[in-house]
Amino acid sequence: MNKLNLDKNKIFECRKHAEDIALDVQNFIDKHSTVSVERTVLRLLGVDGIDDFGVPIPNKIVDDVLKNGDITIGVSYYIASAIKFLNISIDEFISIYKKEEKSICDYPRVNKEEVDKILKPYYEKYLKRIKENKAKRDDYLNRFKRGITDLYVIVATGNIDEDVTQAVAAAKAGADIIAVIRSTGQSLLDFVPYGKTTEGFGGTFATQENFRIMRKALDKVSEEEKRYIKLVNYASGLCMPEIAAMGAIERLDVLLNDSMYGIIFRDINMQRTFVDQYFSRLINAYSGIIINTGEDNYLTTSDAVTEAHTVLASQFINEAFAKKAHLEEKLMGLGHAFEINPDVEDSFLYELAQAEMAREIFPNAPLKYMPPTKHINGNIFRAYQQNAMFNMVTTLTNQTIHLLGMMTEAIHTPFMSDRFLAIKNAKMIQKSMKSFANEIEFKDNGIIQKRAQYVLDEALSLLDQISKQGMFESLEKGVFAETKRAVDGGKGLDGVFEKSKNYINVVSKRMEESFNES
Amino acid sequence: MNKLNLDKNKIFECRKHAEDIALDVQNFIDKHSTVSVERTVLRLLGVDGIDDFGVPIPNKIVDDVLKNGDITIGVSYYIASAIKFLNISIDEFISIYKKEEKSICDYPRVNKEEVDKILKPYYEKYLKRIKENKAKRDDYLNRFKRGITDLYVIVATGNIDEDVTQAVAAAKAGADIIAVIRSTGQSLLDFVPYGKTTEGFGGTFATQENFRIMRKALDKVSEEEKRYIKLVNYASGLCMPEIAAMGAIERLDVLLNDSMYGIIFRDINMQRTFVDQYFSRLINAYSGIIINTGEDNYLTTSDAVTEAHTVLASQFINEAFAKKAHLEEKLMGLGHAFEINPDVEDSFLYELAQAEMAREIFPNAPLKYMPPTKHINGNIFRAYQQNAMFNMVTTLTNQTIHLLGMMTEAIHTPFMSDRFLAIKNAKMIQKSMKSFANEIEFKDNGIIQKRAQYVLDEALSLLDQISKQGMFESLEKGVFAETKRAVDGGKGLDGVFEKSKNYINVVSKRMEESFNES
Amino acid sequence: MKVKPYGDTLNDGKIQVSFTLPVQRSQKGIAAAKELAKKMGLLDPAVVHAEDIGNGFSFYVLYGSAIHSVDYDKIHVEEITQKALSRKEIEALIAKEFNREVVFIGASTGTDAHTVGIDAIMNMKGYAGHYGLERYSGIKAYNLGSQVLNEEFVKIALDKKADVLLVSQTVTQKDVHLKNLVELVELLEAEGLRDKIVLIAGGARITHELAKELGYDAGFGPGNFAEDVATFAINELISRK
Amino acid sequence: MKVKPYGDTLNDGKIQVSFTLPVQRSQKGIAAAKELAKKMGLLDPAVVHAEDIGNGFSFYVLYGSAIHSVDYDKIHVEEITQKALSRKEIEALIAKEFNREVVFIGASTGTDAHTVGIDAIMNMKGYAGHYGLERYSGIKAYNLGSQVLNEEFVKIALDKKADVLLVSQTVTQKDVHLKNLVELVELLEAEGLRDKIVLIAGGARITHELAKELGYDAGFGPGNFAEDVATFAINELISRK
Ligand code: B12
Ligand code: B12
Ligand SMILES: Cc1ncc(COP(=O)(O)O)c(C=O)c1O
Ligand SMILES: Cc1ncc(COP(=O)(O)O)c(C=O)c1O
Repeated sequence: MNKLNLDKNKIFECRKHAEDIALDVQNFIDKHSTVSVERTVLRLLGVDGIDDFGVPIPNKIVDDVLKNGDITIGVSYYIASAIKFLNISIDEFISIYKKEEKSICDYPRVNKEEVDKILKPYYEKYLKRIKENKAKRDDYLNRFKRGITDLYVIVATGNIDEDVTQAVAAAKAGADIIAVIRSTGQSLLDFVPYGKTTEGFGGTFATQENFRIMRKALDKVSEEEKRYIKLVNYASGLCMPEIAAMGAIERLDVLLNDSMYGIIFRDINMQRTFVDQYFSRLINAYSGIIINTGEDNYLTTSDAVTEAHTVLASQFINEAFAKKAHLEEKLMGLGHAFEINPDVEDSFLYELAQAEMAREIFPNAPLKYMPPTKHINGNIFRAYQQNAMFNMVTTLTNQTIHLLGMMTEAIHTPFMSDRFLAIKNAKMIQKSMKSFANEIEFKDNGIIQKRAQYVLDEALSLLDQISKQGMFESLEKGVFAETKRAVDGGKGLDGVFEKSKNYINVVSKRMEESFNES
Repeated sequence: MNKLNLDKNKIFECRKHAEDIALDVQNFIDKHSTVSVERTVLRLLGVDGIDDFGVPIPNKIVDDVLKNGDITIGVSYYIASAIKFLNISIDEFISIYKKEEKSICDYPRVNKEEVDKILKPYYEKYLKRIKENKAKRDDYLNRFKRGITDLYVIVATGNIDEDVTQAVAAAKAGADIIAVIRSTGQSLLDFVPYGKTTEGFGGTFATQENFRIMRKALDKVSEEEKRYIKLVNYASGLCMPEIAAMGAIERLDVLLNDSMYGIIFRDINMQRTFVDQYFSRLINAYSGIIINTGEDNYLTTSDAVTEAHTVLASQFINEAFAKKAHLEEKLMGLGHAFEINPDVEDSFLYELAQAEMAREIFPNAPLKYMPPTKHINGNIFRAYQQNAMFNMVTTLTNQTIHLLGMMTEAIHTPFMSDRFLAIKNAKMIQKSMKSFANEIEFKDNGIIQKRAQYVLDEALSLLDQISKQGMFESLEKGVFAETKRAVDGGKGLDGVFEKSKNYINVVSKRMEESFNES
Repeated sequence: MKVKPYGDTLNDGKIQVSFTLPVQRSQKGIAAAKELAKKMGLLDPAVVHAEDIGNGFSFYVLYGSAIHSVDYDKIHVEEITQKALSRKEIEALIAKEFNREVVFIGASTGTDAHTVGIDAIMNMKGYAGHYGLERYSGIKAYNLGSQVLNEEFVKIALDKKADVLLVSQTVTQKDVHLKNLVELVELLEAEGLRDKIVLIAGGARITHELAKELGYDAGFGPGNFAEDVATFAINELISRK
Repeated sequence: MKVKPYGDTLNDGKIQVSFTLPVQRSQKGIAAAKELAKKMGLLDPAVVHAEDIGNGFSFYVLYGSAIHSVDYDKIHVEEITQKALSRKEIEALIAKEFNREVVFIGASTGTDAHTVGIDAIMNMKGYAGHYGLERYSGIKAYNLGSQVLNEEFVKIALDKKADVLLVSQTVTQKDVHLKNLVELVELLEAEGLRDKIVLIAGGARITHELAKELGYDAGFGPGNFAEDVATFAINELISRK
């Protein structure tokens, strides 16, 4: 498809720059690990639950190693050594460990080869389960056909039971994807809350049990509606890989997973989250979970007309990061958004250009298209119209993951009726304009084509600049979202450490092998 | 402009058929006059006011002639004879006539030549005033520039003072045209109510005084807003030419003026209203008032997908009628509408095709484009979206007179806020999609082009059929709006009469001359 | 069971309100809007939008939590409970119970020019896939169209020996429909016709409840078709025998 | 002067309402919706739309005439009346009244990550054509960004000897903003700082009225810019001298 006359060479150059940028960061990543990476390893070995003080066991163990051992070799050593010495299973070990005062570091340490031999049965069990989940999802997707565009709505009551009620209603009303927004600030917690929760602010805590409850409910409606309802949650934050692991185990289908979002909008330390992101995306790749990236958010702090190119540049970079983590294109849910002020003359044409451009440059990616938010005000009728225009752009450009705008965007997290009306809005556009995309061509060198070409040019020179000065420095300069972040500022830096030469992460090792085999 | 690849020859043939149809009807018209035509003559001679029983003097005189004289020679004779004999002015005569029992037929009758000589000063006075109004309007239009599309809203409170309040608010909010909906059923009255009115149902009575009050208020805002606000009312009905005359005198800018609307939707006798329509449109032509035709209404009783061609056929016929009445193209506000059920797949494409087709076939006509009404329900949010889609079509096809849809269409006549939100809706589309029309081309032989071509073909064969069987018979068969009307059925037939050879209508004579001069 | 409006939590009472005030947009206008919402029983209402709409008027959108609730079990609705028969069933029933054609006369009365509604019920082609009464064997259906004055309507009812009268009213401003509907009842009573015929009203804003109040036997709003009307009318005629 | 909502006639009281009920769409549901509207003081409310929205819930749109009215003259609003000075005027005023830089510290506190609001007030480039405080000569502005815990905020206030504290709160679910705003006041009082500084809150849902209730000196919602805030703060500081 080439409605915009984009210059293939420029697109190629952009990719080239993005790869250089990602490679540079990857070199840093390969040398480091983080506390949450280590906790993730434990989780994929079957370590779960909390102690009497409510501390998650994975945190308890990793903190223990930080205090009494040498984390730079990886937590795998310690758990392997412990169960080898005690000659018991990991479950048995945990039940003792929970109560006892004894440190996990107090057992004679086994050597590198043994670590993997000892732990293999444990992680294989989980990897098997993840593969089964993947198979089950594929089976659903084969049994129930779906359209080009998935309608995506969020639930955010704070109470998982209420969330279920609303998610089911939304699914019945026609939603294809349900996202459970996290409680405000969870992304800053350096642990994952445990168990079912019914209290949250602006969202519901992401816990493995809550994942399970929602997945169960959605599987049920999926069968009823003969439509597989995908479940979304959020990985970005201080626990990226852990949530990726939990999502893999409970069969989430999509995870918001973007270190740059964490850096810019959550002030999370960049070193920490780049390292976390790699392992997190590796797990997503392994479990067939679509990632969603967050460059759309840039336009909430930057102007969508002048900074449009920063979104495209970021998409190229996120694509490159994703490739490094072995994600296939069909799992790359790159983000963009409809955020131009509607008072701007021909703004609709610019939106159309941007969306079509993204579609043509990333033809196989399940693009995540975000609705107008910044320029929505309390006039719910006006908002309903803006959302109709947004829905049109998707219908005209075949976006894949279409987040429905809410008429109450400027007011509150969605009411059930807001969501229902949003779905009806999208469906009316999809049906009444079904063939519109194939019916129209854009004028050569018209406003639309020129706009897309201009944005591509701008993105190219930005990528060029970033590749020259490096990602870390660029973020310090505030290239994205007009937000500056220091290399050693932000949250979570203390959880980053350099790997010693005999460091081992049994899980990532196994996963990387499996990708290199295939 | 040719985005649809329409066959010029077919368009030409349609026009040819329409002319034949109109010519046939015109032959009938030329032989006849009606009570309201005669009353109109009186009004343009300065006869106005009511008697003690509230009967308008024009009605009183014409009824008098019907009873005591020979109406077939025209009322001009009688008024001329009376003032000649009494040697007084028309005003003076009326003040006597109001009280006295004496019939206007009891004066020695002057001859044809004299009639015109006697009445000339009177009608010239009014024709002069009408010309002045025309000049004043032109002056406004030159002083204040306006866009391609005029936004049109209705007021319908029943109370002229309340109407003014709302009209002014609407003008300030951005409306370009204000229509004062008539009280339900006025079109069936065989007289025009007199004076200011503050009570009406579903609308406000069309009276000359109400016209004046609203025109005055709108001239005031026009100056304030530096935008000439056009005033609309409705002529169709049993008093078509009278209202045309009043509109000319009070400087209305647009009149809904369509005999077929009256026949089909008001069950007015076709002979009566065809005759009335001719004189009515002649007056409009003379006063530079745009007519609006009503074929859009067909789609409220017929299906907009299957009967779309009836609208186009009717537009051709109305164009032909208009030409006969000396209306220039720039005064032909032919009607069409956005009435396809939005649940129909690709309905938006069909609407686009229909609107673009009308635009291309009648390039110089100020097309009147009606909003969705039939498929609007009580869901005001849904309605607001449907109206946004309708607004898009106008922006994509440059319609001239754009009637704004109301989100409460299915509920009540517009509230002030409904109107405001409707204007904002249209303005957002106009601005954000400003250049969209020039930016896109329609695929050759795509759904849009094929649809337009199909509708044109259907219209052609319908016109062919009508021209063969004649207009009267066709209406009896119910070709439009699936509504059958008998040639001698409906309201007002008793007001029609055949002219005797020495019939005279001093006003139409003068007007026709002036057109034939130029 | 008590029910309350639902936003995103059971019994949160969330409600959306919008209205215009005859004042300029101002802090005072906003406060007035809030004040009104409180009087309506909304807890801490939020004025989420306030805008001038010209000529000294301003428009407000609010959200708030209603303190009110209704006892759902206590709610009683005047409803036509009998479920509609199919056309075939109705035709069979008529054949069985009457040895003649049942006469239905319908019109959109007064100044009302809306015929789509009454046509939907009566015309051959019907509406939304439901055939109209004209197509029913055993039913003689006269559709007089619109703008039929009550006097005329009653006259024709007498001439044609109507069993059932169908009155459509769409325009409701200034309650014209009420005046007009009541007038018909009075005329029929004057003629001593009222109890001889089944009198049915319908229209976009007509409810069974309202029709009953006005002295009609039944009322039908949107979503009703020929079957519904015929089922009611025929059963009513039978029960009156 | 008594004011009532306006539909198309003065004092017609017309109001639009919409809400969801936790029941299936049915005549009973519609009656319940009407019932609620009546309790809200709407005269003959009309349910103009009723639709199932899945899972046993239904959505209703109503119109009706409110019986309520408000006495417009009696309405009193907590308002910042002094009109805003221009940047130049403010800078002049500071130069005249203070022989030092006035210190403003701002942040989006608690878990709130919304910075656009506070940035609009503080950043150089400002918002909607209004420069932010960073650009004002005579003002030393520290913008701490978002997710700043109250403890940390107070600590920095002490270090930098703040004259004015600017707190932005955007997320209001479950009233997190109230808890968070009150907590700050308590901390400041504990530190004996409260009366030493001018304490100002702002955000999409913050009103001056609310801020006062919570123990702040002022509150600013949408449509306010650096000038408004600076004008208030500087005058407040002067009046306290
Ligand atoms: C079509 C239409 C017209 C057409 C009518 C053509 C015709 N021959 O019918 C035209 C263009 C002529 C027209 C004119 C006017 N209309 Co009109 N019109 C409408 C419209 C768009 C649709 C109505 C319709 O056809 N509905 C479809 C039918 C099938 O639904 P229904 O009538 O409810 O019928 C169903 C049930 O109610 C029931 N039913 C109905 N009647 C009966 C009778 C019996 C016995 C039974 C058992 C059942 C039954 O069965 C039907 C099937 O379920 C509505 C707006 C809307 N979207 O509703 C405005 C509307 C009804 N019109 C309105 C008005 C005011 C007018 C005008 C006065 C001026 C104007 N504003 O346009 C004029 C003059 C009309 C007059 N004097 O009566 C207002 C009425 C406001 C009010 N509540 O009072 C409306 C609501 C539009 C508006 N918001 O202004 N109109
Ligand atoms: C941009 C945005 C974001 C961005 C923020 C980026 C950033 N760095 O700021 C991102 C994408 C990160 C984001 C995330 C979330 N957001 Co957010 N977001 C918005 C959005 C779209 C616009 C807010 C905005 O920038 N307004 C523009 C500014 C200029 O307006 P303002 O803040 O009112 O500021 C003005 C005045 O209030 C005043 N002012 C503001 N602060 C101060 C302070 C002082 C001292 C003074 C004097 C004046 C003042 O001056 C400003 C200029 O006049 C709103 C929806 C909307 N359209 O309003 C949702 C919204 C605020 N977000 C919301 C939520 C819930 C979230 C999330 C929790 C999850 C989610 N649903 O997205 C997350 C996490 C946020 C968190 N933990 O705090 C909700 C809040 C609901 C509620 N009332 O509680 C909203 C309303 C959206 C919604 N309906 O769900 N969000
Ligand atoms: C990429 C990405 N991750 C995460 C989130 C949500 O993060 P949090 O849960 O911190 O609000 C978003 C929301 O916009 C996002 O875009
Ligand atoms: C051509 C035409 N004339 C007149 C009218 C209004 O007629 P009435 O005043 O009888 O409702 C309309 C309304 O749709 C119309 O389309």
